Amino acid sequence: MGNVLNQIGIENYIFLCVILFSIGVFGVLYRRNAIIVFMSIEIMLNAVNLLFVAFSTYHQDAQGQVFVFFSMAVAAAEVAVGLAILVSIFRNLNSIDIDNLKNLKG
Amino acid sequence: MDQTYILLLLLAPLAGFILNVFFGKKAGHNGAGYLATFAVFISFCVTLMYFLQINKTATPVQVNLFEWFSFGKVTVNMGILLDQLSLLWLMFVTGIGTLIHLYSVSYMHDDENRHKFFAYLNLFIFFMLLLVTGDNLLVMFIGWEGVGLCSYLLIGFWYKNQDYNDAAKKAFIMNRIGDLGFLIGMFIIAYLTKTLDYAQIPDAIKFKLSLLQEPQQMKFISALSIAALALFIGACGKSAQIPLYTWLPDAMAGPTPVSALIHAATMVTAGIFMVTRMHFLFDLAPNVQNVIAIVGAVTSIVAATIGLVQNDIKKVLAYSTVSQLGLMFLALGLGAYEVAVFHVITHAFFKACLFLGSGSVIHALHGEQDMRKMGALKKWMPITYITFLISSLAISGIPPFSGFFSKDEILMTAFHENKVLYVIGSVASIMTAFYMFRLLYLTFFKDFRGTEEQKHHLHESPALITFPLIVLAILAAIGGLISFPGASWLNQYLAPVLGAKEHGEHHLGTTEYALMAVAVIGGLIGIGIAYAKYLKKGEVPPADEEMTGLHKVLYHKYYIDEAYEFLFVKPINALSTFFRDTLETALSGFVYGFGKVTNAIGDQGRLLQNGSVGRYLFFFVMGMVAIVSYLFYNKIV
Amino acid sequence: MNTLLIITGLGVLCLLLEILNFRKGIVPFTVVGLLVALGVTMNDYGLQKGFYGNMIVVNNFSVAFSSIFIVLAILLISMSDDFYRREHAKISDFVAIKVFMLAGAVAMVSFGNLSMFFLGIEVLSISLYILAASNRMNVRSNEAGMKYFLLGSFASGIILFGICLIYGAMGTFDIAEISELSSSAELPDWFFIGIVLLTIGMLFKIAAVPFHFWAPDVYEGSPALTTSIMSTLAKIVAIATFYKLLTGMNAQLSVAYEWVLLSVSIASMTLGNIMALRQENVKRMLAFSGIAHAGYMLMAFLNLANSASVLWYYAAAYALAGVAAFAVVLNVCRDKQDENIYNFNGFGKKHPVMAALLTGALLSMAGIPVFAGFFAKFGLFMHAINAGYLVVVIAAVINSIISVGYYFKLILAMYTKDALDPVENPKPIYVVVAAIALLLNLAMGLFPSLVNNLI
Amino acid sequence: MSTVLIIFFILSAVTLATAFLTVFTKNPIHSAIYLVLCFFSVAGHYLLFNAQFLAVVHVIVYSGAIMILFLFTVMLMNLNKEDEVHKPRTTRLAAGIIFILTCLVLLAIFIQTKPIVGPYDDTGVDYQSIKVLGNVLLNEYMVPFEFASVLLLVGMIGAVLLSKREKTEKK
Amino acid sequence: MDVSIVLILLFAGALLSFLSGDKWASKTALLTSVVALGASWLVLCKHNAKEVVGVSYLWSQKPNIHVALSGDGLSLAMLMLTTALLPLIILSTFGRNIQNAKSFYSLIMFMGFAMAGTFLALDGFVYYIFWELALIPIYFIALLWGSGEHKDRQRAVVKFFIYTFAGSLFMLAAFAYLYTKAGSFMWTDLAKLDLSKTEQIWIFLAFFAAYAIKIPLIPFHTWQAAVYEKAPTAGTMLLSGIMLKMGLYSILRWQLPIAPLAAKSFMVIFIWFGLAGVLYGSVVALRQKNLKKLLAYSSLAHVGLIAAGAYTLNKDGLSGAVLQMISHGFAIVGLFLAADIIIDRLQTREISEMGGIRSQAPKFTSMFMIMVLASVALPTTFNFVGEFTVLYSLFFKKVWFAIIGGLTIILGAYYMLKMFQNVMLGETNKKPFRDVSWSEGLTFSIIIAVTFFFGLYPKPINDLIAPSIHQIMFLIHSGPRLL
Repeated sequence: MGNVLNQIGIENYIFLCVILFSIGVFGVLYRRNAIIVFMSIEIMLNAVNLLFVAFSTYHQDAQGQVFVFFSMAVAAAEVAVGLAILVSIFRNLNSIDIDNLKNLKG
Repeated sequence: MDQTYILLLLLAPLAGFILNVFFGKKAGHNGAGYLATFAVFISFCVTLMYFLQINKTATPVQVNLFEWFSFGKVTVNMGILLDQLSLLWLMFVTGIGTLIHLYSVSYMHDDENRHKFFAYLNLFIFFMLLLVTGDNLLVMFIGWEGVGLCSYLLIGFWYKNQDYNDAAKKAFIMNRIGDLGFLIGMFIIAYLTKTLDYAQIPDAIKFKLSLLQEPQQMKFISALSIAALALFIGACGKSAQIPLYTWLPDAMAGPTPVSALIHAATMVTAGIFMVTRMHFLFDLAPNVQNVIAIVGAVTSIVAATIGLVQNDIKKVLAYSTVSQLGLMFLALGLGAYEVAVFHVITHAFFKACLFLGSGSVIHALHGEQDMRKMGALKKWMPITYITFLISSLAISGIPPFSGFFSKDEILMTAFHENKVLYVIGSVASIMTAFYMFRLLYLTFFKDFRGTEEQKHHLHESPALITFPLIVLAILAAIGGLISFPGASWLNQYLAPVLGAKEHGEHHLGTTEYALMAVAVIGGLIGIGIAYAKYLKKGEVPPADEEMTGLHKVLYHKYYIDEAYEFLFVKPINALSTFFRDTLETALSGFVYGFGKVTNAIGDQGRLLQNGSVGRYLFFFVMGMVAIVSYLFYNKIV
Repeated sequence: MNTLLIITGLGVLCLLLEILNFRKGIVPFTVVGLLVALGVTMNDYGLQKGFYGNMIVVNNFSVAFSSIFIVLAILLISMSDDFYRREHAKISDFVAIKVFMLAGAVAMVSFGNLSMFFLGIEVLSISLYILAASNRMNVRSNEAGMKYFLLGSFASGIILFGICLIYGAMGTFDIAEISELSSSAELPDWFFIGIVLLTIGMLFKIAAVPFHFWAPDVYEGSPALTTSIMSTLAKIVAIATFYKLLTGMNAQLSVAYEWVLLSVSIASMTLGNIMALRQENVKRMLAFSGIAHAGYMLMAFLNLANSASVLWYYAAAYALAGVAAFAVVLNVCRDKQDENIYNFNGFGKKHPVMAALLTGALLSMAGIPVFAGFFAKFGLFMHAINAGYLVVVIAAVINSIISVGYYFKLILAMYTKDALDPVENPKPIYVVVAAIALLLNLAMGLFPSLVNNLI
Repeated sequence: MSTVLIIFFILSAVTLATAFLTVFTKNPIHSAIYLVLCFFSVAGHYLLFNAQFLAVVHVIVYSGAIMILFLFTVMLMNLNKEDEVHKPRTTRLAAGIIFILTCLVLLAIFIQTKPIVGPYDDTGVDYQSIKVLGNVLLNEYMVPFEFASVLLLVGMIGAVLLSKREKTEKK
Repeated sequence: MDVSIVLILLFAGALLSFLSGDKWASKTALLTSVVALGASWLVLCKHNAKEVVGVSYLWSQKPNIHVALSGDGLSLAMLMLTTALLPLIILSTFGRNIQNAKSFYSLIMFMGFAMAGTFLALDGFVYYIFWELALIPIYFIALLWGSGEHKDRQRAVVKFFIYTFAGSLFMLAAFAYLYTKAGSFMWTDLAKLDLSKTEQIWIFLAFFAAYAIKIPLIPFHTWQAAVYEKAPTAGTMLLSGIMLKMGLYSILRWQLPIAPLAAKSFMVIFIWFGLAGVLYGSVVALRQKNLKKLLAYSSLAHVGLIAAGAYTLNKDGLSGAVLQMISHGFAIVGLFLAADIIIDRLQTREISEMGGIRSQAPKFTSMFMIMVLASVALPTTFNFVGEFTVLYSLFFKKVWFAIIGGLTIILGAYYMLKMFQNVMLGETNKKPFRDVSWSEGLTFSIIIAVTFFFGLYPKPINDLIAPSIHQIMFLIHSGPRLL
């Protein structure tokens, strides 16, 4: 089958991932809903994962893909913890609007 | 052997001081006084011994006590030099000192702090001895400042009166202005000659001059002239010459014996002593000599004019002292050192006598000093009157009293050197005669103008007071003999110190006799005017507020004090207030300002941290973008 | 190597002890275990070896830093018993999380492969998210956890992106290989972009300006013990890791890059110090102080080659002083609503010893001899001067002056103000911890040669 | 234009579009669904690379686990309404600027980098089959693999610690 | 037996005072400080017997730090000043009611330790440590035992601390720089360094920042008056008697030898700094209403003169500066003691509320008068010797310097006598005034004895410091840097 990248080009993947990453960043900034913000962060991580796989192919090397597993584990753990925090906030404030979190400042 | 005697000479008064400080209070009613007198008397005896010795051998005694300190290339020893000049000074310092101590025993009899008074007097004698006997300028400076200190302590002796304290302070400060000049003078001499010893300075100067070429020689000499001028400023302070004379009249705040001893006979002549000591320096600087002569002449006339109208008995004497000191400086400026010294001695006698006499009067009147409230005292105080009369005649230059000889010599010298100065001096002399007799008439003649209460208590002073008066009156009468025109013992005596005379002795020719006659006539004129005005017409000086015109100006001493106040004291106090209130606050505020600004920035910064995650992320990303694009821009990435 | 195993095992054992209903023994047991780990770690000093396919590399750097981490962890964990007295049922969870966090920290300084680094930093971060939010009935704690989590995972994304690009450039995650490859001429630019993104991520972790915003809020909101961990242990872990990343991968730092670090360093100290001046909450103040110290520590990065010892010394001095200070703060604010400065009023009269300990700690942070903070700061100055960056030294000097302002605010409160509430006896554990930390700090001062020789 | 390229573009378009929609959609449930789509398209990319195992794991972990977690939370909190207030205009503007800036800067950098010349490596050696991955993961990457378990353990403890309701708590 | 024993004794004194409890702290401190004085006397004797009393231990190889203590005349002279003043300062506090006495005396002893260390240290690093250490005790002394409105005191003391700390940090940076050049902190190595002129200028200025604030020279003096006023008198004595000498000593020891070129090119400017201080301090003192502030400004004027002397870079300037440092130390302690006695008895610091004390307390008056006279440098007092030498050195540079510096003898006399008049003289004060107690009298007597003894016979001190001064002169003026 050969290297897919011969037909697509690693640059294109990099561009794709950069844009996807930026959308993630944008989402984090744009939304007040904590859940959506979490999702945006997941988009960022996914963009990187995709790039890992692309580089893995580029180098014809398995390590990149192995790293993606770790990255997924991290994402899962983060989401678990993040949602746990979110739940306790929701219990206290009955809201998950991150703009309401302004008690600490100055 | 010499060392022991010299230590005895010096330390006797110091011991008197220390004993009086610690035990004076317990030493019985008059114990402190007699102790102090005795201490000075010991010094007088030692002085006398050396004086007799030097008259025979004509060799000075020099003793090095110990090395004091060194600076630059100069090492300063605590050295004592007893030569003709210092012994002469010692003679009248200790002699008159003894008398005045004795006088004070009675005079201060009622003061609760007597022992301190005598302690200070002794300390003064000690410093005066040091001033006179030191063999270098720095030891002289110890004495110089020391007598200033004692003067301060004694002027302010009645410390509860803040006016007296002001006067004391003023005396000290004025002296210190002069002392700065003295210091600078010393620095220059030390720098140029690498020594401060009188004995070595002339040789060092000669040696230096021999090494230098013509132009450098001139420079060297002009530097020395500056030194001479600086030293003269010091002398001005101590000897109350223009512009630093105003402290002396105020110094009359002290007890009268102090005025007699310190502010008439001894301390104020320190300036003359110093100039005489350093005569070789002044001889090299004719310009400075001119300055000295002019300052002396002007001081004598200015002080005399002020003295004409003063009503305070001691003030008159004080201005008279300033005036006489001016005459001495006139002589110094003309290079006639021995003449100045002569006048110092005679002046010491008669002025001490006058002051003590006035003290006797004041004592009798329980502290009254205003002549307008005196009169007719000769009835009650004959001895005081007679001694006072003799001294007045002496100061007025009436032969055969001592003042005639000394003053005549000054005027004669002036006549030969500079006619203008002669005229000024003569006028001052006439004025002296006038105000002295004005004083005499107002005090001792006509009717008593004081209260009945005072009149009731009038009495002649006790023997302890009259005895010194009599001794001093005798000295004032015959003191002129030590330098009888044409056959001067004094000039010969001082010759080893002052060197060969360039002026030579005045040959008693027609001119000289004419001058003497003029002087005597002048004195008589002054006395005559006073007689006409105060005895014949019986005038009494007007009350302060009734004075007008020139009289008022003179009475207020040409407003010099006010001018000084306005020119120096006020501005410096204003500056001080400005510094204290404005500049200090501003500087302090400037430093605090840093803190305030930082804190203000901190407060503003807290607004940035508003708690919003969005904002934090925004700055995060902006920071990231900035860093990445900076590196990108630099083609690093 | 064994360090990591022991610590991880210890964490698991903690959880097991809970099951065995042996809660009271958890803290002492952990402390003993950590002491063993410390011994084992220090035993490795001088060793230079990679383990498990070079995943873990033991060298003096890792040993030195691991040791100080363990020491800090011992001190911090020993205060847990009293701190969590109200929720003692969960003590095993808290202790275990801290122990795991320590494992992450050790992994971060001894990684030989970027995957270990990434996992380590995530273990550390996630533990801290949890600990920050652990007082879940408290809105402020929730908020702190949430903020930290959001910003932290954002930064994780960036770090991951950086690692990804490095991998793209090198084709490997192994530090040694990367180091070798990075000196070759044919180097894709991705590598440098990756380094820059990693740098940004790490700057976030050490809370340097402009990535510092989370720190004050999170420090203030978190339970005090967590704050003390963040401001001492977590901070120096991050800085050490950052250092190791840059040196380990043999990144040829350009002048422009150094200027970026320099600017960040100066900005951090200035902003941290100035903002700290006006803080009323002690934890928040120490957060800004921590930002400033991060700025100081960045000075060590200006000449990477030989600054490991200086960095270690500074980090250790700072962290020990921090632990001492926090131990006192924990005691003072034990039953208080917040950590406001007025809680310290009159403390000097109430508890002279503890006040003295806090004073010492603050003086160390301010860089006043004879505390180690002074030697550390001086070492940094010398280092920066050696590197030729006088600007940053002058900035640091000026900042040190500002910093005295707020450190002394606390001291003033202790000694010159009158106490608000009655005297109560201090808990011995806090005194002991503060005293040990300060003594260690002082002891470091006696061996200034550590500044140069340790690593 | 090869088929692969066309597939790539289509997939990319789907990925970006769904990602955008995730961010923009007001209803959280819809966002979640778009996100699932996005994840599927990423999995498509993986398949394009012939990384089947990874693609499967990706779908299982993200779409299966993480998304369920999200949805579950959304449901739990009853958030399936479009009640979110928009951020202020300035904030949204800032977000837009940031987005554009990030994109531009990163893209500019990557465009500016040295282009890759010549064909890509194609060793022909199998590097991404389950067998190879397993080998790498359990030999070389054994320690990180184990360490990842620590990570998950921490996450688990944390989640429990944070959300376990205590007896003393009301409600 | 070397100099370190004195340091150890002082440190032990600090510890013992703390341990001996509030009741015995003052006695312990006095005893240990007297022992330290004895020890430093023995060390001095050894030094005079041509034995080496300096020591140097290697502290750390890399960075190269030695615990090097100097045993030369200059350091020993300053050490003697410190150890001699310390018992006097402690003695002067007897009979005062001091709370938490053990901490108070412990801090005093500790400060003595730190200051002695500063004077002895020959290694720049160790020197800096001592320099900073001296700052902390005085901070607490002034803060905790000071007087006046709480807020004001805190403000003044914190400002003092931050200000002086700020200055010394620049010095620290300079040392760091020097170390990178020399590879050592040893004074001998640093003085040997051949630095370019630009480097020297920067280093000179960095040192200057530390010293100008510590001494203080105007316009860096703003902390001084406030702190002197607020601090307890023992603290003020420590500050004015010893601590500000640290700055002056350091100019001689560190600043001039290390940066001689800069010193030479800036000489005139820095002499003006000093002279400006003389004038400014004197003028401000004239109208001070507060007794302690007045003394503070007098101190400002005096140290200005000393600094000017030091910056003349000639032998007289340096040795005169040392002499005046020592004499000023004694005199100012005496003056502050007098001030303290008055403030203690009358419970006011305002000069306007004083007056009329002389008739109530004759002994005190005499002693105070002598201190005033020493302060205005009357010949035969120690101060005169120093002032004279310094003025001569200034004269040596330029006549104007001497004249302006010499104004101090006029202005000094003016404000001191004015103060004396307003405080002591006049109508008897209505409040009762107890004459000096035995401890106060003893303190005064010792100070007076020292003042007059060295005023008449300064040779021992001159001989002691002459070799050091010579060495420093050599370092400043010799072209190629050798030692």
